[in-house]
Amino acid sequence: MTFLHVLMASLVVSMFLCLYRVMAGPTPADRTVSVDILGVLMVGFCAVLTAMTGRDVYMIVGVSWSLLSFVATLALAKHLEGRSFDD
Amino acid sequence: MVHLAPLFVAIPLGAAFLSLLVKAVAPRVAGILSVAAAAALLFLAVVALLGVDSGATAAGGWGAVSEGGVVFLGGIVVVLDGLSRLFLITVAVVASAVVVYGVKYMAPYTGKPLYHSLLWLMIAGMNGVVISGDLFNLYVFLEIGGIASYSLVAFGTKGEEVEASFKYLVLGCVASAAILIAIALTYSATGALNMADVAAAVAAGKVPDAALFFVSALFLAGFGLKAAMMPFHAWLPDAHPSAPAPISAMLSGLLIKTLGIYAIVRIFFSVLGVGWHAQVLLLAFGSISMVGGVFLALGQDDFKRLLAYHSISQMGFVFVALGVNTTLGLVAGLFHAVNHALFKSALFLSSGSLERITGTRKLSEMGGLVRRAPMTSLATIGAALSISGIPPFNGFWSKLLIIVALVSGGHHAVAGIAGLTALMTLMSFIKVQRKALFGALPERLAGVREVSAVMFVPVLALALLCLATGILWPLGLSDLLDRAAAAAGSVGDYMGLVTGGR
Amino acid sequence: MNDGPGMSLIVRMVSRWLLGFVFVYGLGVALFGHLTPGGGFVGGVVVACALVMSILAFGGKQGPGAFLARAVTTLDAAGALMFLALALFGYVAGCFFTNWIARGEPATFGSTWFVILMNVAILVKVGAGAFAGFLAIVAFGHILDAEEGRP
Amino acid sequence: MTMWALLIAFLAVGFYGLLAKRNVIKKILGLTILDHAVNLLLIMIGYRHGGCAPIRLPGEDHAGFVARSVDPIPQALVLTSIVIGLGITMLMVALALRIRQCYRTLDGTEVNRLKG
Amino acid sequence: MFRVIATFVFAFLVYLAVTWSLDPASVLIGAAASLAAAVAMRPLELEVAPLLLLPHRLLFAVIYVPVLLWYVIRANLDVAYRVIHPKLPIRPGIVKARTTLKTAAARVLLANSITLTPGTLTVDLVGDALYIHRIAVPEKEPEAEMQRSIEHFEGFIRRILE
Amino acid sequence: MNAELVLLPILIPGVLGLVALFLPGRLRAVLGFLGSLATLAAGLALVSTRESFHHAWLVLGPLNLDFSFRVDGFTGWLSALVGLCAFFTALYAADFFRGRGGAPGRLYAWLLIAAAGAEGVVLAGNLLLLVLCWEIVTLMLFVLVITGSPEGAPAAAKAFTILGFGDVALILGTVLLGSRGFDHPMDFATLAANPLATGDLFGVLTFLLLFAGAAAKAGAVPLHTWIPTMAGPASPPVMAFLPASLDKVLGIYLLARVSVSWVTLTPGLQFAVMAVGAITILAGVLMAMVQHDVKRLLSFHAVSQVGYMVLGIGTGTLVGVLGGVFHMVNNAIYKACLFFGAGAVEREAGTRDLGKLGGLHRAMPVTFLCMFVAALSISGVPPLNGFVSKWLVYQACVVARQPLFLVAALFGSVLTLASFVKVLHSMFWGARPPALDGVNEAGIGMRLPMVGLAILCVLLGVFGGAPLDQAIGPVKDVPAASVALAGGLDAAGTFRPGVVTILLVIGVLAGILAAHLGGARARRVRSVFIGGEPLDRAQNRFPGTEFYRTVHEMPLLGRTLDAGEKGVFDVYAIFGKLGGGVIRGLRSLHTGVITDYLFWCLLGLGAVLAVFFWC
Amino acid sequence: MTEWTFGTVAAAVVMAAGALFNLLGCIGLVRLPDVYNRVQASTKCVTLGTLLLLTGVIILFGFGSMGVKALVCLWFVAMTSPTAAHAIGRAAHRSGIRLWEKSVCDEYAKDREGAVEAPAGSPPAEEVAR
Ligand code: NA
Ligand code: NA
Repeated sequence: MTFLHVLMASLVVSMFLCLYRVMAGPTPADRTVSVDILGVLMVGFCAVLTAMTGRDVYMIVGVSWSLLSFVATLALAKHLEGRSFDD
Repeated sequence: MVHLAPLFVAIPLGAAFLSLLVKAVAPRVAGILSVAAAAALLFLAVVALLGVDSGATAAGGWGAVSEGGVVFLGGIVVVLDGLSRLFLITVAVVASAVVVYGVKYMAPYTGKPLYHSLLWLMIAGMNGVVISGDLFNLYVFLEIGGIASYSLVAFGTKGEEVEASFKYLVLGCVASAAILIAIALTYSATGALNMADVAAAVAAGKVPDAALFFVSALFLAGFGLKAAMMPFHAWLPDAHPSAPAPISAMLSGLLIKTLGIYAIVRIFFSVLGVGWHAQVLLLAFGSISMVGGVFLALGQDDFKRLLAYHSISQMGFVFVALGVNTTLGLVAGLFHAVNHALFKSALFLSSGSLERITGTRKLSEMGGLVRRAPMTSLATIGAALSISGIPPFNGFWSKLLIIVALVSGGHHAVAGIAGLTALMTLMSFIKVQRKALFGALPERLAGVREVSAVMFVPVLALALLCLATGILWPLGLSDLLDRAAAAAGSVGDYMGLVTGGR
Repeated sequence: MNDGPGMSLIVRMVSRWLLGFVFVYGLGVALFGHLTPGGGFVGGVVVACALVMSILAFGGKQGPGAFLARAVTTLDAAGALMFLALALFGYVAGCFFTNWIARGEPATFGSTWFVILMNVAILVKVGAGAFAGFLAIVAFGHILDAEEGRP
Repeated sequence: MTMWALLIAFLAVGFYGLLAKRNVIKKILGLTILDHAVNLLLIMIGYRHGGCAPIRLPGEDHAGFVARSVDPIPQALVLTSIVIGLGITMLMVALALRIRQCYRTLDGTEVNRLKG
Repeated sequence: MFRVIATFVFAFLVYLAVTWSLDPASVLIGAAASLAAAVAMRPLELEVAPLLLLPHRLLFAVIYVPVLLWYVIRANLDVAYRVIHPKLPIRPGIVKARTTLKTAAARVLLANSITLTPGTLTVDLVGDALYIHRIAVPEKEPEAEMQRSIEHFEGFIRRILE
Repeated sequence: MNAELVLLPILIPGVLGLVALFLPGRLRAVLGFLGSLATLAAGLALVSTRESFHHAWLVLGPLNLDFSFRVDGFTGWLSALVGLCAFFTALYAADFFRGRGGAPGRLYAWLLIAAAGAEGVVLAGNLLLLVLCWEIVTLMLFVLVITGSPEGAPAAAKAFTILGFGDVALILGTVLLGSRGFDHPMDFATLAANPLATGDLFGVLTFLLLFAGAAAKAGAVPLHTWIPTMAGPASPPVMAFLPASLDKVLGIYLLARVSVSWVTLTPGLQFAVMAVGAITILAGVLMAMVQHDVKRLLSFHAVSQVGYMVLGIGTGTLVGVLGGVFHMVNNAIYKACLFFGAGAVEREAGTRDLGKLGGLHRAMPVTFLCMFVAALSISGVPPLNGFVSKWLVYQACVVARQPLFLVAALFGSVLTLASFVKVLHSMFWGARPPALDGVNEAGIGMRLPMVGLAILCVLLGVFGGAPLDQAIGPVKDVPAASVALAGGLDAAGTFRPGVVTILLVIGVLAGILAAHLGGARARRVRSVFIGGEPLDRAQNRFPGTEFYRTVHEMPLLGRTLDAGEKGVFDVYAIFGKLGGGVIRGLRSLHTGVITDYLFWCLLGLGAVLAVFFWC
Repeated sequence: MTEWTFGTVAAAVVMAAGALFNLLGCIGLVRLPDVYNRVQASTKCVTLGTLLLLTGVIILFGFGSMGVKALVCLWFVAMTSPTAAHAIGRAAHRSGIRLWEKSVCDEYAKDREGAVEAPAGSPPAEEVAR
């Protein structure tokens, strides 16, 4: 049980909190926020993994993930507004 | 020859992507391109058929590095033997007819390049399954063929078509999941994905019975679904009629065989071995498929749906033949699979022609078409006689062989069921002929005219092939079948073939 | 208060700032696929993401996403064909799918051009393919509709 | 062991979603979860406790790498399987949206024009 | 033209950062790709990029980062306090503020800076009006208080992007 | 003689038929005529030979299909008979369809191919080959009827279905018979050398399947219903050629082969076969009694006559087999003649309804005479051929000690006679309806076959022993059948056709003389007046059908026959209803809901796993 | 991080702070009453937390291959996260999600009342999201 493991555990707890909000809602916007936050948390998770293993794999994953998460959030937001994606 | 085997996948893939590429330039070129690719594929298949060398090759030179006893992710192991040869030629022949037919049939559709592309992607998937020498590539090609076919079923984008595609997709995914789990467990149990190595491990008794049983069960259910075995069949009568006619012909004629029957034969006969359980299941589910399919077909008024249910029934014949687990049964099953490819694709194509000229798929709204569309009707009759098992058409021989195999295997009751099913198939196709081709011509159809030659010639050719393979099959076809059955039925040969080719 | 096509000014501005870099990033990931994780597939997804972002932010009528949407199937096919051609060139070295360009030292960039080219092909293929998938899903009635249909 | 339990749970949840949910989208989600369960299985098969990712670092010797890394084959399989799953999911969602357009519902039980 | 060059420079930097390789082949490819990207981005009118190539603006940009960070951390602590306080002492609401910044890019940077600062969220930016959701709207003259905190950012942003 | 000659009767019509398919109508007729003549010639050339042609073709596991054709005295004659039927039919059809735009469809081509198939069945030396040719005949029947007229489609479908059932049964039986592990298991020689014992279930099942195949083809109850249904839409040449004559020949030929040489029947099975025969006799003839349509009536008689053949073969005695087989030959002759006659009348008079016909014996004397001879023959009146074969069957019943079946056969014969009295009366005697005033004799092409067949009826009756000796003996592979027939048989009595004929001729001559002497020819013809108005001749008529109104009024029998007329006992209809229920049930399972389908898959997977782990 | 040098300690402190902020942000996500407040708390806290974690990586590995990548990542997150938060908040407001009932003011709604909006015909957002 190293320091990084503790960090990781705390991130996992954070993720579960997010998941709670995803489940609980109550509005679609709430779920969207939670999903967005989950994405950012994943980037943090990647950072911890990088620190843990020393491999740059996880940094690339992190960048890609943040990009994906951003795009997903934009899409959800647009959907939330009731507009079609290519509007 | 063996090292050319990857071309069986490369040519269709090239055609698939080129036809998308030419879309921007000239959409019409897609059809010409398709025909050219079909010709090339047919030529290649004939060359493969004439060549007798069997063997394996690893596509991808960076693969198959063995260091320290660990074999690294090799290239794609490609195997060409009697069994794959049989299916390759079948695919090539039927696909050629379908492609030529499609040139005219698809003319009113927009998005033709997409159609050609998906069609060739499907062919690539099928050929890939047939030549692939390891389980995972088999799975990948299965999915490629699957995805192409799901899309093609929904090609018309009408409600029913999308519904059919969705059902097909969901059930197909469940089957794929089962297959993938089975592959994973196989790898876990044997440490190999290469089918020859898996076979060696199984033959050496390295795999515990429970694992073998579980894997077999999953493979049987998964590929059974792909081949529309009866409790897993429900997608087929929706999916096959919903696609455009050339695609229906491909789906019913080829896809369920290459993705289902071929895989079952390869995995159970060449790799895992057909145990008592698999035998019982094949016989039981095959019987259910035969009877259930044909009963449901008898109740249909929609021509294409009727044909689709018959596919289930005919696949039942193949299953029971395989369930006998003798060389004769294997020959009979393979023969029937090939025959079904010929006559069912012909039937689906002619159903498309009839739909095109009459504007309906309902048999009750047709009639007397033999006088209005003689060529299409002739082809329909030929193929119908073949599926009904009337000599000298090929369907008669394969059904006879299946019954002989069943009887000589001691499965008299199943033989009886097969006979009954053959009779009911006959009844069903008598109905088709009586309602659509003969009888009185409805007034609505007074102005109906024969389709263009581009559409009836391929169908007629397929029907003639049904007759020719029926009459001439001792003159070489039986040899082809024997070689296919020998290749499939011998685990040791397959192992030697592949490991020798490395 | 809906200011023009696409999303809000903030989103559009930020997307504008990010787009080009994301493309380049995707390419970098793809090119070094044989040395680092990622490769053509990840790079392709990144590029597709950028295109999707463009469509979301600027709408379906302007921006690089809209521009490429018209050529997406062609690009998709081109990527696949490039891959296939590379594989077919394997016959130069005697066998399908063989590295027909000399192999080099491990862990240096220019050592396996074959793999790099493969990765580029995959990048194009996956980028265009994933983007086409997005278009097929979200713009079913808008962009691709004109391409399909019944008689 | 926990991972295996998770795997079973995923399978169960996936099947539950697929079978019990009427909404087409939820069915798709169930299927996706099922797919991920299978991917997880693939990973589990190749997993070696304490193993590292099967990526060879510059200058690493082969034998050491083999000894350290997890089995690469399942990982390759998972990658491929994920790609395939992605394509399938995309197709499925496109179909579901089209179904909604045509049937004015996402309730799977009402999508039954083809029967008999 | 200058815009293209600027975009190219930034793209190329990103490429080099990601690949972290000075292999000539890689650099060549990266340069070509960056150029292609820059040309392709031309219609997007990245007016920001050329500005950032000017040394003094870049300097302010670099200084701006820790300043912003300081604000962010300070506000974060405030939000954290409100979040974990059992009584949840919040007083939310959307207030309006006006910015004196002229260019769209500058306004967007301002909006994002505000958003990044916890407790405030730019819901929309319309013309020179910023609609800001605050987790704790002050009881007295909320507009003016907001306006004041905006002005801190505006000073930097004007020097960077205007 | 060359062994390849055996193939001639098959190849000639087969090849010419295929050629004729692609020829224009008139040439097709010519080819049909010449081809059938050549077939007849080839068949006749074979009558005195014993050759066999053998070409190994296909060996696959236990399946062994040799091209083996063989001819012995019996099959040579049968081959000639097939050729004769084809020739007469072609001749008749040419005249029958004259002035009606020619024969419908490609009748002559199909006719020739059917003849080739029939020749193949008759000459085959391998059971599988027999089955193959057998199916071709079935197919040709279907094609002939469905292309004959638009109304023919349902009848063709029904016929094909029932015959298809028979064919499937036959194939199954064949495969079972051949699955006993012998070398060349389907060769006649192997089969005859290793007769199947029917003591166990396998044997019984095999025999029943083969029997069902033969019975469906021949039209024995309950698989007969396709024949009457077909009688309406099928043209007389087609009816005469296939259902009335050739199909019987093939079915009974096979039945004889099966039950005489390949299978040893237990007494129980023999009884069952005889029972089928007896029931067929009675059911057929009773149903025939109540018919008004002459073709339909004849078709029920065609069924009834099968009963004699089945009964005779079922006795298992040599005399019975001979009788059955001889009856099969005779039936082909007189039944074809009857259908030709009925067709001629239909063509000339424009109706088949017995109630609307009458008094045509002057207008169509040749037709009348031929039908008269054939009717007497079918009724078993000596010295015609029908009597000879029936007599043998009666004897067989006596030998087999089955008095009940004997009574049934005799009763059937009496009813047949009664029925034909009605037919002849309704068509040729009595008052002629005014609508038929302009009726003329049929053309020469139609008369010739009738006359030829009628002459054959007489010849085969008068010289009954000769054909038995020549042709029918070898069926049992007994070289000297005539010896057996002349007294070697343990028959209850012997029949000397020559003696009987002489006696009968003397009797008839005496009768004619007496009639002349008694002034029977003097008949008064006058108009009838009722209430001052001359009564229409049509109303004054007393059609023959009236005689049998009374049959309907019998309590049990009448209702049963009515029900039969409505198709209550039609297996085709019964199974159609049953199948409809099953189909509806299965279709209702396909709800179209994906969840249900997923559950099926899960159930299927569960079943698979259960089999693997718990079986 | 086996050796406790200045760098590693600094990195550890920064990363710990990051993780803590992440946690706090997520607690806010759960506790706060309406979507706008949740965006507030969570986006900001979690973004900062993640930035800190990435900073920790940079400190740990220096300005090399890894550090630069972390920097790129950091830049990405810093750009996208507030934008995403803004997009969600704006969309939520436009889709008609009310502020918490104890909110004190809503200038945005006031200003938007006159503006032309066409929410009619928009697909039911609930259907897909649930
Ligand atoms: Na009709
Ligand atoms: Na009809």
